[in-house]
Amino acid sequence: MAKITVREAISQALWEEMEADPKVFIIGEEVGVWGGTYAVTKGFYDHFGPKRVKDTPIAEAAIVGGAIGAALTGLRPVAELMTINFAFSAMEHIVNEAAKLHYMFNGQFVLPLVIRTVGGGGRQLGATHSQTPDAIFAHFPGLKVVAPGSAADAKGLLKAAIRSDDPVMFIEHATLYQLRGEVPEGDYLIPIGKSVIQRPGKHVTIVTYSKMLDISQKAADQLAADGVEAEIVDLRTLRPLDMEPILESVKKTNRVVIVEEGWKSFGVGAEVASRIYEEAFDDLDAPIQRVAQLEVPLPYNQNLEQLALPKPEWVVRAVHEVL
Amino acid sequence: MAKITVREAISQALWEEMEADPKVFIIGEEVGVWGGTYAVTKGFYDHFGPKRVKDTPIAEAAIVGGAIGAALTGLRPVAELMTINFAFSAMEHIVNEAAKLHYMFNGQFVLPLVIRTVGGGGRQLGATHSQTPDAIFAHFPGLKVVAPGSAADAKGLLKAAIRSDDPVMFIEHATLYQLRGEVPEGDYLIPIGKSVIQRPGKHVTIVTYSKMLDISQKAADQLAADGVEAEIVDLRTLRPLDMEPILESVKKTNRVVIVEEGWKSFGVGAEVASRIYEEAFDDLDAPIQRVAQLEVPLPYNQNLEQLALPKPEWVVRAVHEVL
Amino acid sequence: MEKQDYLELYRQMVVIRRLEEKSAELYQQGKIGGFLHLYIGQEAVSTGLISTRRPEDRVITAYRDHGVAINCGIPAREVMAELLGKATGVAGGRGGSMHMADVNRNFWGGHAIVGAHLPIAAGLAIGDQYQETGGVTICMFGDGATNIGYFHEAINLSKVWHLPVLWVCENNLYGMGTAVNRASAVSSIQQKARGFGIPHSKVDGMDLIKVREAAQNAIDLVRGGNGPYFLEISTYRFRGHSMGDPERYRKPDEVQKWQENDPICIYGEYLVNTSMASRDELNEIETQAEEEIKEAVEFAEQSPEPAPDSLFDHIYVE
Amino acid sequence: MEKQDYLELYRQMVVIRRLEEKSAELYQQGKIGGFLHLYIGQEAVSTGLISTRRPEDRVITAYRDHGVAINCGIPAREVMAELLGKATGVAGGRGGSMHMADVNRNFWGGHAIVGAHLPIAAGLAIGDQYQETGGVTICMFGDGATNIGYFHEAINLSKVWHLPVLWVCENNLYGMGTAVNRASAVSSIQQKARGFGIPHSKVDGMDLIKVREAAQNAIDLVRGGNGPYFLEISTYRFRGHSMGDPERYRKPDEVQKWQENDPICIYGEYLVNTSMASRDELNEIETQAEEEIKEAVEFAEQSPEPAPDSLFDHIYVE
Ligand SMILES: Cc1ncc(C[n+]2csc(CCOP(=O)(O)OP(=O)(O)O)c2C)c(N)n1
Ligand SMILES: Cc1ncc(C[n+]2csc(CCOP(=O)(O)OP(=O)(O)O)c2C)c(N)n1
Ligand SMILES: [Mg+2]
Ligand SMILES: [Mg+2]
Repeated sequence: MAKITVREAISQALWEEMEADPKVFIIGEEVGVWGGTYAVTKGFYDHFGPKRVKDTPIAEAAIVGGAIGAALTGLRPVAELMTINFAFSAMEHIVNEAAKLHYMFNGQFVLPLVIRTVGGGGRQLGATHSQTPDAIFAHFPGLKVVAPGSAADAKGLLKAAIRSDDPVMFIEHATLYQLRGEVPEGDYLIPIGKSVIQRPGKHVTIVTYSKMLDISQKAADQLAADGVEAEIVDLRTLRPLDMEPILESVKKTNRVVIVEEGWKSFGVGAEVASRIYEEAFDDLDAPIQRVAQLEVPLPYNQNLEQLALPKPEWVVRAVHEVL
Repeated sequence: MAKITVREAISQALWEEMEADPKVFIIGEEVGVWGGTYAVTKGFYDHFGPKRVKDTPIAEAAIVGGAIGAALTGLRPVAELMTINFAFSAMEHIVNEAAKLHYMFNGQFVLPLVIRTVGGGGRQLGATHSQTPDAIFAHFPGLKVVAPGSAADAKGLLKAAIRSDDPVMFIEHATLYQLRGEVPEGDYLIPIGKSVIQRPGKHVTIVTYSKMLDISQKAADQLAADGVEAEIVDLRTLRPLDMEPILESVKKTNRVVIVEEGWKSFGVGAEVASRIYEEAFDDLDAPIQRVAQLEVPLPYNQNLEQLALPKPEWVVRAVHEVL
Repeated sequence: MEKQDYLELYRQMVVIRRLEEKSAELYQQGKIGGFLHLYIGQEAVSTGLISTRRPEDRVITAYRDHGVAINCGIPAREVMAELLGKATGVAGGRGGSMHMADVNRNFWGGHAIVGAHLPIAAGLAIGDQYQETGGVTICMFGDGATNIGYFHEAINLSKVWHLPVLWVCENNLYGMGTAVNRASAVSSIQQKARGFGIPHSKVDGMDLIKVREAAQNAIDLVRGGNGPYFLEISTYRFRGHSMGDPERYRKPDEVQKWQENDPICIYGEYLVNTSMASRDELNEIETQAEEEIKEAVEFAEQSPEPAPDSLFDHIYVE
Repeated sequence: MEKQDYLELYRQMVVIRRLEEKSAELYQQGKIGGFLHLYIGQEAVSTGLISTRRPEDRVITAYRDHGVAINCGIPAREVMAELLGKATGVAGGRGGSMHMADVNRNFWGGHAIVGAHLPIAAGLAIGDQYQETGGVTICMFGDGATNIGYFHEAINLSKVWHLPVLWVCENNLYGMGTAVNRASAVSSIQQKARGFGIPHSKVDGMDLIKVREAAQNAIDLVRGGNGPYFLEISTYRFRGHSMGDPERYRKPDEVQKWQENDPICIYGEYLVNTSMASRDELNEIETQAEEEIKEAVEFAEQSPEPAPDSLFDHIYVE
């Protein structure tokens, strides 16, 4: 199997789906002539042309609203929001339109829509540009929220998202694009809404997703050196949330650490922890630890920013806390 | 003490603060000539005039953005978003501007700003107009989020919010406006960031806020008839979240039910539960139960809508679950 | 148009009027819940406008949508059943007054967030352009909606991409209690189109014939591949913004003056004066409309509530 | 203006240019992180514009803000220290390139979300109007920013409320890689003001003298109580949008043509031709500027990092 980057995996998924289905098109800022701010759609404009790779004005509500309308006509738009920080500017259309139209109109409106976007801190972009607010989107029924942590998942999940008839928010991570992994060629799909064990272990369960999968792997390597075998469950989809692999793992390990990049308060870990307690209270030998971003708007200064972001050492420490 | 409605309490707080400080003004849709969509600002326009009671165009980003700018110049705007469902249209300015400017500019920018808004379901307004998405705002450091459940708290907290130099999102509940309660006259302030025991009890702790305080009181009445004494803790402020009264209560009752009106997933209860587990794991004799809205966009049909909304019986059932 | 087509438009206006009057009653009785925005006074706007559309043309509007629903061909009974929240309603009782739609009749709602449907309308037009259907999207919105950012983003996109959309602003002089000049930089809403270099015009919305003419010109231009067009239609709502409007913002005089300009009377006069119809024929239509609404109410009242276990249907397709 | 004032403006332009060139270098060396948007080529715009402001006039702009910061009187060393993320930076190292501000100099940032600062600018003007300070808010933004809804809402509000704002669009022909005509309904951005009934004009942004004149006229009008004014200033950025721009969207020819039109040279020529300055004087200024930037870098490099325990400062006032 080829070892390619997450960027290449996403690019591949998009390319293949566009080749396979003329109803699929891309709409967003700088997706065309520029080749994508993160070079994900490099070469697409030349190959597919301006009809299918649509450069938009800077108008996030029009990007998502326009994609919704196009989806209603039977097309399968892949809208790109340059970063998730700009998703606030399309909030109404994401959570109050895309998430609701199918239900509110009694199933008449079908929205085969993907909103691709990218989040994450750690690049000194300052408070307005460094967020990982994935949890707030996962709060809304009607929306599916996917956030892959590996190249293979990125490809398989994006293909599934594009073929899904539901609106999917597909959250990438800016510092993951260079990460490499083995990715099956051709038609490779991963079902949305399935968590998975990415690394088997027996002493502690680490639940995580997106960039923090990598951080957790590094932590697990360190722990392994000390004889602690961590099992890592990757959520992959935040909504709907699949608890099964987590609960099975907890049955075995009786100890849990949840790792997310966003702020802890009202974050992803809160929901996952609550469900574990609800569904496996008696399996737990220690309170679950949440590892997350410190509760500050991320500053520009590199040292300060890094102080606030979860790192493998924090995960290791949290694991020792629950052991 | 006078028994007045929540509407009157809010109105009183606003009126008194405007009388006391010429820097306080109101800005929003239909706050003036109309008298406030929910009649909260009835009479204000005639008394304070158009300079201090500003009717705006339908432009939520301009309302919040404009209020931010005015606050930066030293004024103390009270911006009104007609309902919290329209806050999505001002999302950027609430969570990415108001919440960040003080920090990002190293304390230079001070935003003495209140964003008053109102949420809640149960009035057959359909999916786009019936939400209680309080949790998503509480995710952002830099913002304070207040949501009173009684007339006295509404007055005391709103006065505190207006005098605060931090941006405060003040979330009212549409079906609470008619609720009556004793409210101290004149200068009555309640500090932001303090949870409080609203009803003492010893068998179970019910943690709740806003409209669900009323629902929880009704449940507690029913429970009392069965000899179960529920202690009710009212969060009042979602950010910063004050755990102290909760933890003390749990020490005593060892059992917790959390009641919120919004969707359960990634909601308020998840955070509160997680913190209780983290800080009082050994005090708990049973897994915490979360009572919340069923995970559907609220439908117009009254029966269906009511099926999805938390009611006293659900709270009673949840309490029996943890006993 | 033939004579019966002219009469059909009269019928539609009268059906809307009776439907709205009845809705107000049922709302007072507590049989309709939520917000109810009546179209009374504005009937000539959507009736004239939508009479020019072809089946492939999409229609999308705001929450003041009952009239538009009727004009799009949705039976009054399905509208009424929706208002009563019944399973037989056009949205199965889930949408209510503000959220009516019927995809089979190319009516895309009924949208309750002011201005938010404009980008969606642009998207519908993207779909038509992409798939070369030849269809035009007719997007209706109020004067108040032209002040929100969504308006700007959608109109701009439509021009840049040369989308087949007919933008129709129903200027009824108020957005809730705020008069146009208190909320909008320009009182002549069509002037906004100039900032986008989009052709525009304005027409008297109390006169169906004038509306039809202006709409026909506009839609022909759009269909002809000239990109978007902006049509302002001046009108007035005879009732409050929604039920329970204190109406402190306008004088009874003003309302009365407009009510004397009733679009149904004006069109009725026109039909009689041009000998298109006799008074008797019009009376007959009115009697039938009354009957239709009575029947619609019966149908709606006798219709079943949505099944409780349908609550979780249609959150997702998969 | 006296002779030394003219020279001072030359000095500001040169300082900006050297600052930007140095920043690019430091970015390549990894000493500056995040996004870095250079102002090279556009110096005459903010220099001319801000030269017309009084101390009570507020300035607010987007993320391409280093030049504006200099023109507002922030010492180059504080700008440079901010770029290096140091405690001595104008925002204590927390804001970085995109988020500079100095309240004491009435400079309100440095805002990185496109268009989002326009409603805030309207709000600053609300503050001035309310408190009758007599101040004008100068709000700068790019051509690309005029397509987002925030632009529309802010401009509309400013007109309805007659706010003392000078809206200044720096039309550098591209928003990132998207040419104006591919993103905006109208290529002449000032035309957008017509949709709001706001007076407007356009001026060549490569010529400081012309910019100053147009800005002075505009700001006088606003200060005179005539409500908002819209000024379009045409300009060009000589470098990429930010560091790491692949620049596939414009031809080297085009860039070169504009570079031959260097605003610093043009202004220098003007000073010499009008005998306002000698070549030697200009050279002297350039040498000083170089010195100033060198010093600024030293200052910045020797400045301390923000203390780790300051991480939690200023999240809230209370
Ligand atoms: C974004 C948003 N803000 C506020 C509202 C509340 N609201 C509903 S209708 C309305 C007035 C709209 O006026 P206009 O567009 O002129 O339409 P009309 O009611 O006159 O038909 C307002 C403010 C809303 N639904 N959505
Ligand atoms: C809401 C939002 N969308 C997208 C971006 C990404 N972005 C940053 S600058 C920019 C281009 C802005 O162009 P223009 O307004 O012309 O300013 P210029 O860079 O030319 O000075 C874009 C798209 C952003 N910062 N904010
Ligand atoms: Mg109106
Ligand atoms: Mg530009």
